[in-house]
Parts: sequence; C-alpha cells; structure tokens
Amino acid sequence: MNKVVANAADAIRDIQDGMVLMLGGFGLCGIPENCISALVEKGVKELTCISNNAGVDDFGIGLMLQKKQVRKMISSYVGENAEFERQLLSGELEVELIPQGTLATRCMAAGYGMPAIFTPAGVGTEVAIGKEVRNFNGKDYLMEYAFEADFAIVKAWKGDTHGNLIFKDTARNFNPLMAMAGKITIAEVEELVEAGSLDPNQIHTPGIYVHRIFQGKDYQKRIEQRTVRKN
Amino acid sequence: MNKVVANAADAIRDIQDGMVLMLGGFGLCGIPENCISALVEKGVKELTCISNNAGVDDFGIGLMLQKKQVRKMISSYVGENAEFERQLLSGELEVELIPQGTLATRCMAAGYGMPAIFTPAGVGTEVAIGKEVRNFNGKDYLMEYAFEADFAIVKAWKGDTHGNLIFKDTARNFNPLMAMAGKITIAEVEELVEAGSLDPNQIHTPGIYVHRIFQGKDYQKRIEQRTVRKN
Amino acid sequence: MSLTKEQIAQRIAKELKSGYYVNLGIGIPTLVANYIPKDMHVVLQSENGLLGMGPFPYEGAEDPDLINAGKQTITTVPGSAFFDSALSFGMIRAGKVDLTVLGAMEVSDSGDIANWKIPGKMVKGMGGAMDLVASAKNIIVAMMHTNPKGESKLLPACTLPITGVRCVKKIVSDLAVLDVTPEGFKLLERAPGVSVEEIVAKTAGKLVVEGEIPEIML
Amino acid sequence: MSLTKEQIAQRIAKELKSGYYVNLGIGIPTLVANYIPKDMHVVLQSENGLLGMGPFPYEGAEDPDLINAGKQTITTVPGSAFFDSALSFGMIRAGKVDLTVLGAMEVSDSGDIANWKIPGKMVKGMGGAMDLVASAKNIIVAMMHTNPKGESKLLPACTLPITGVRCVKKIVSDLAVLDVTPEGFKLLERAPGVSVEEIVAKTAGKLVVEGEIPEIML
Repeated sequence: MNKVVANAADAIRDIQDGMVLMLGGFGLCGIPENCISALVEKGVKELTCISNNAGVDDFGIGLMLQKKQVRKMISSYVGENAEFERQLLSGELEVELIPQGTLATRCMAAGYGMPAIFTPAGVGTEVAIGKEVRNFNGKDYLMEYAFEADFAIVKAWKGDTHGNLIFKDTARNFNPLMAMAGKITIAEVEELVEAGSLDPNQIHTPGIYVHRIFQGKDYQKRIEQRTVRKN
Repeated sequence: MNKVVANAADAIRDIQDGMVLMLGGFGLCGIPENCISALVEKGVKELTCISNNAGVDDFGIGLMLQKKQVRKMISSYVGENAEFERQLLSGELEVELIPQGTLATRCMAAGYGMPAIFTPAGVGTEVAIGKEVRNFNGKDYLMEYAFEADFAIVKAWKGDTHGNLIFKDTARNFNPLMAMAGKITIAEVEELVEAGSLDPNQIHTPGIYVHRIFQGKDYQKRIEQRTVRKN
Repeated sequence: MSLTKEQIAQRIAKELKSGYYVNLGIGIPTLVANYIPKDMHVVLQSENGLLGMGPFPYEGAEDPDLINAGKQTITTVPGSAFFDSALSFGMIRAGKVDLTVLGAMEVSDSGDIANWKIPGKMVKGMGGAMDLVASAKNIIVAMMHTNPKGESKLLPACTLPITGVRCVKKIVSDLAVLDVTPEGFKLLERAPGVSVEEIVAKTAGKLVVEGEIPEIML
Repeated sequence: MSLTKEQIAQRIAKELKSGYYVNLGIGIPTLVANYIPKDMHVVLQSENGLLGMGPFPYEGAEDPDLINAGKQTITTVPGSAFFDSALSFGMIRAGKVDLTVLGAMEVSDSGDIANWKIPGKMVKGMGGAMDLVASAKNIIVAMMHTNPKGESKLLPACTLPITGVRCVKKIVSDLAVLDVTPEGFKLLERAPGVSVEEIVAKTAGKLVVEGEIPEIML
C-alpha cells in the first residue's frame, strides 16, 4: 500500500507522447510545480492537457507550451499568455473551452463512476452545439460526459504514504476532483507523512484514488495578482 | 447569518403533517436524536421519511413509527423492527426500497443542482422497472432523479453559528448529503461553537446548506451491534 | 450625471439583504463588497472554492494558497469554509447563492447576456460565467448603458455570442436601474439628472416606462 | 469433507493480493478478514464511509460513531479515511475497489446473483448490495452449494428476484471453487474428499469440468 515514489521524474516515468493529462490548480494556485518541471525535462509531446487554466508565459503549463509539448488544451479560461495565443492563432495548438463548473463536475463524475451529468451551464449558447439537451422540471440541461485522463497530476498540502491527501485553502480547487479521475493519479505534496499521522476525519482525497505520491521541493507558489490593502 | 435556534422544538416548529423529511444516519449511528424526540413530541403525522434505515423498535425513527407518524419510508434497508413489519403488512405504512448508493447519490445530486444521475445499481432487477435505461460505453445505467425534502434533519459532531458542520468517523454517512438536499436544513450538533472557531479547511458541510442549528443534549448514541475482541 | 463605476456598485449594494450569500464577478461587481453596510451580514462566495471571502490582505500577509476567482490574493472572515470547485458550482447550481452580480457586454430585453467572447478577438474562455448565469436564482448585471461609440448595450437581442439565456433579473447601469420583465426592460430608477428621454434614446431593446421614474438614491 | 464457513473464508483470502482495496459483505465474507496474511497489505472498505477498517475494538473501547456496514463496532488502522456514503459508493462505482466478496442465495451460470429478497417473506431491503454487484470489477461469492433441502443454489437462472446481472466472477462454496465463464460455471477446485460427481450432481446450472480437478488447498 506504500505508494511513495522518489521524485517527480519517477512519478511521471511512464507518461508518453499523445497521452491525456489532467493538471490540478486554479491559475497558479495549487499547481503541481514539480511534475510540470519534470514533464518539461522529459520532453514528452503531443499532450492533451485538461486544466482549468494554461499557466502564464513562464510558469505552470506555460512552461510546457514554450516547449510545444501540448497539442490540445481543455480549459475554462486560458488567460494572459502570449505564447499560448501565438500557437493558437498559428494552429499549432487546439483549445476546447468548457464552463468551469462543467469541467469540475465532469472530473468528479469520473471519480464517482457516473458516465454523464446534467448541467444548465451553456444551454442556448455555442457550448450546447451537438449536445443532448434535456428538460427536467421545466428547465433545460445539457448532458455532459465524465472526463477521464491517462494521468491525473495533483498538488496537495499534506499527504501520507497510503495516498491520503489534504489540501490547503483555495489551493484545493480542481485537485481533489482530478485526483479521482486519473487512470493513474500522481500527487505531489508539500509534506509527506507516515500513514496514521493524518486525522482520518480530515482527509479530502482518500488514498484509494491515488497511485503515486512524493514530497515535492522548491515550491515557488507564484502569485498572479498580488492585491493588498494598506496597513 | 446567525442560524442558531434554541432547541429541537424550535428547529422543527414549522414541520407539518404530510411533509417529506430526510433524516441522516446509518443504523443508529449519527442520527438526529434530539429532533426525532421533538418530532415525536410534536406528533406531526403522515410524514414521508427518507432515511437509509428505519431505526429499531424503541429508538431512532422507530419511535416515530410507534406513534404512527410515518406514512411512507424511503430506505435502503429497514432492518429488524417488529412494529415496522406490522404496519407494513397491515398496509398502514408504505415502503420504497432504494439501493444504498442510489439513495446517497440522489441526495447529493440535489445538493449539486443536478436533476438526475446515472448509476448501474439495479439494472436488470425490479428496481429498474419503469426507469430509463441508458447505455454508456457498453454498460447499462439507470437514470435516477435527485431527491429533495421539505426538511433535511442531520446530526453533526461540531458546528458553528454560521451552520458549518464537521462530522465524526462513520457518523458522517448520509448526513452531509442530506444536509445539501433540504429546502430547509436543520443540524443538531454535539458541540456548537462561534463562527471562526472551526478550521475552514476541515468543514464537511459549508454553512450555506444549513438553515438552523442547535446544540443537542442527552445523546444516547445507542450501539446496534456491540462487537468486541477479548483483551 | 451618469453614475461612476463606484456608484453603480454602491447602488447594487442596496439590493443586498442580511443573510445573503453573494457571488461577485470580476470588475464593477467586485467593488460592491466595499459598500456592504457594516451592520449587514453578507457572505461572499468565490467560485474557486471559498465561502466567507474577506478583504485583500495587508502587505506582507499575502498567501499564494488563498486567492479569489480573479486570482487576487485575499483573506477570509470568521465562519469561512473551503471546498473544491465541483461543490462550489454545485451550490451555485442548486440555487444556494442568493445573488450573483456580473458584468456584461450586452443584455437582451428577454434577459439573455453576452459577456465572454468577441468574435475576431482572442477568446480567453468563459471561466465560471456560463455556470453562474445558468444557475443563479437572482442575477444583477452591472454595466455601462452604452459602448464607447455611444451604442446601446441593452438590445432586442444580443449580437455577441451569448453566455446564457433569459437569466438576467436586474440591470444597474451608469444611467438607470431596470428590471427584466416579460414585457422587456422596465425602467425603475434613473441616474441623478439623467432624463427618461436619454434612457429611452440609449436603450435599443424594448423598454417599459410607467409613471414617474425616481432618481437613484445612493 | 465440505468446507466450513471459516474454510470458505480462508480459501477466499487466497484471492487477495497486496495493495488490494477490498469490500467484504456481511456473513461469511466478513470472516475473510481473519485470514489475511500478516505480511500482506490489504485495505478494507466499509461502504458506510470508511477505508482502513480494523478489527473489533477491545471491550470498553467501543465507539458508537465507529461502525461497519453491518452496524458492528469496529476500529480503524493507520492510514484510514472517513467519507460520506455518496463518495463511498462513488469509489465503488468508479471501480476503485479491487475485490468485493458477497454472500448469495442463488447464482446463475451467467453470473446473475440473487441475495436480497425472498417473495412472501418480509423484505428488509437491498442495502448496498445492488450498488456493489453492479459496480465491482471483481466479485467473489461465498455461499453454500445447496440449500437446506439439498437443492442446488447454482442455477441455470435465478428463481429469486435478482440483485444484479452477469456480475459474479468466482464462487467459493462449501464444495467447490468455480469461475463464471461464458460457457457457464467452470469447476476449478473441489473440497477435500468431495468428488467431481457430487459437485456435478449438486450444480443445476451449466457446469464445465475439464481435466483433473485438484482439491482445495488451505
């Protein structure tokens, strides 16, 4: 049951060209920094990345975009990223935009073994094109399919050797949802502890969903919009 | 935002004959003891109760059955309860049996604003009669509708004045799911604390789902099957 | 005098009630938080997974793990709770959020809203906007009444790709407060010194004006 | 000699692999936990919301908030996690549980199972059985080969209301170990001293017997 691997390189060792990856995080908050670096290092290509955002030019998934490792992004908001925009306009990169709640729920659906879910998000818009619309109690809903990925790569605050995960603050976001949706799920954590050290009532992601875990290092945790009030 | 009511009687004050109630708990574990007592005291009748089980003869929902307050039970397992059996056979009581995972997920669906979910549970059985069957990826699923209740009544371990809830061990069970599915949700807690006392990372049910909260008293916490090993 | 962005926010704040759970979009809607009366208890939801959003942190207290849906560093207030993105949109979809305030590029007189895409321009994505407009039980739009060219943004039908259909309940623009009714936009209040005629001229969609229209009180 | 209930459990325990997440039903399946080799790491799931179920508590240490799906007081092991009933069945439905062991009243040679209802008798309910059989990727049934009247419980088709269709993968009875294959029950092992002829006689469903059938090793 010990799921500990040595490091990010070991965790991603069998990720191959053309695979579908999920990457946790919202903006640059709660992203799997170590695994992204290892993916850049490994140079694996033609990836489909399911992630709420696409990082910035020089951080997060932006680093993989720089190396042209991504063939397709599936996101709700791709933000401000010049290289992303260039690749998109040149046709090197394909983008599928999905409402944020739909994206989250489609990941969750996979983790719950539900093949499809219903959401009103996008009804009557171009998002609905080609999708089944169904009326319940007078309201229209789109049927959206569960999302699976070859690998889900998430970042947690604490984790134990059995793969149980705890997230911190809004760095939780998509991480526990994607953790449930990976055929293989990799978790990098700020603090890795022995099984039995975490309170079983406080686990956000039960270890059954996690296949590999390691303690990350050198977290930069960049802030995208530093906003403060005066002392 | 202060949702605190004085006691169980106050919390259930406007529950009326014929309403649909959800009651949390699994067996006698994590049941809202105080509210059940108050419902018995109030004598409200013709209730539809959605609860995984129906209590035992002299505890839990069994107390309401003794007073013939329940018209219909919607449960996954009604257990050993002589009075329940008598009422069922005499036609005083109606019972709808639902697979446990389906019951849980239908409550959750309401809390997530999803009108229906798909589950393979019951495909090909009498549970499937009259239900829509749909094939996804070669496997059949039943479409099951979200469950709503006029009142959801749950029991938590700790709660704060804003209605945030934390459950303990397997007393969590259906409680957070039903908490999400009530038009009005009542939470009784073993320990009621000021908003700000609970770690926001450890909340199982965010207060937005809870309308009334109070600190319960005199919890019996009966054990249905006391099993031990020898010292 | 048309309202400033701050004044639009201030007017929208008057729609709040104690006990409300509120989701404020990016832009003018965010400013609404500055005008919540001190004695009123409103809980702010941030769709990236927080109930109980507080003000920006003091300098030096920024936490990269604690941001809002606009990716700004924020704080929490007592009684807050964190959760994942699915539960966040779940509570939105289930109608648990009492009020949603959003910006818009266009609104139609049947309540359609367009605020995510301009054909020919780089598309950044809809983020949570489509989920919010499709699910919120009460949506107020904060917007300018006209575009920089002076053309009405309150239209018979949206010209831009829409974000959601028949969902906007109320609009607070720099010129007016309007309800969206089955008969079209209904003028409720006008900005101080702005004439009903000006509003009529600058509203391309169907507009209902009945009786005396009072000035907006801030 | 036919196997005792304990021996059925013991034989099933041989199907476990280190790293398995396992759900054990009520009755004989529960006994399987007693035969997990000490050096093997298996995590037990209890569908009322626990991964990492441990043995019964010592006397005096019973906690009413800590029970299993059979409502028995239990303990946890290091690395356990609690969750709600929806996530519990979610992980079952998603195929994350490696092995499910259940009792049965009848099994058909196409893998249908009946274990929740006897017409004419008080119906207690299916509990989580229908969810488990519909979702588990590997189901082993622990059962007696015949009923008290000596009639086979391994049938061409279930006579009782079924719990799930085409889901049972393997059966360990008091007489034999059998796989459910597209050709019907396939006899793999026989209880010590029990003849193939006896198993054939007591198996009403289609039965495939190929080559020498070894005795069950415990």
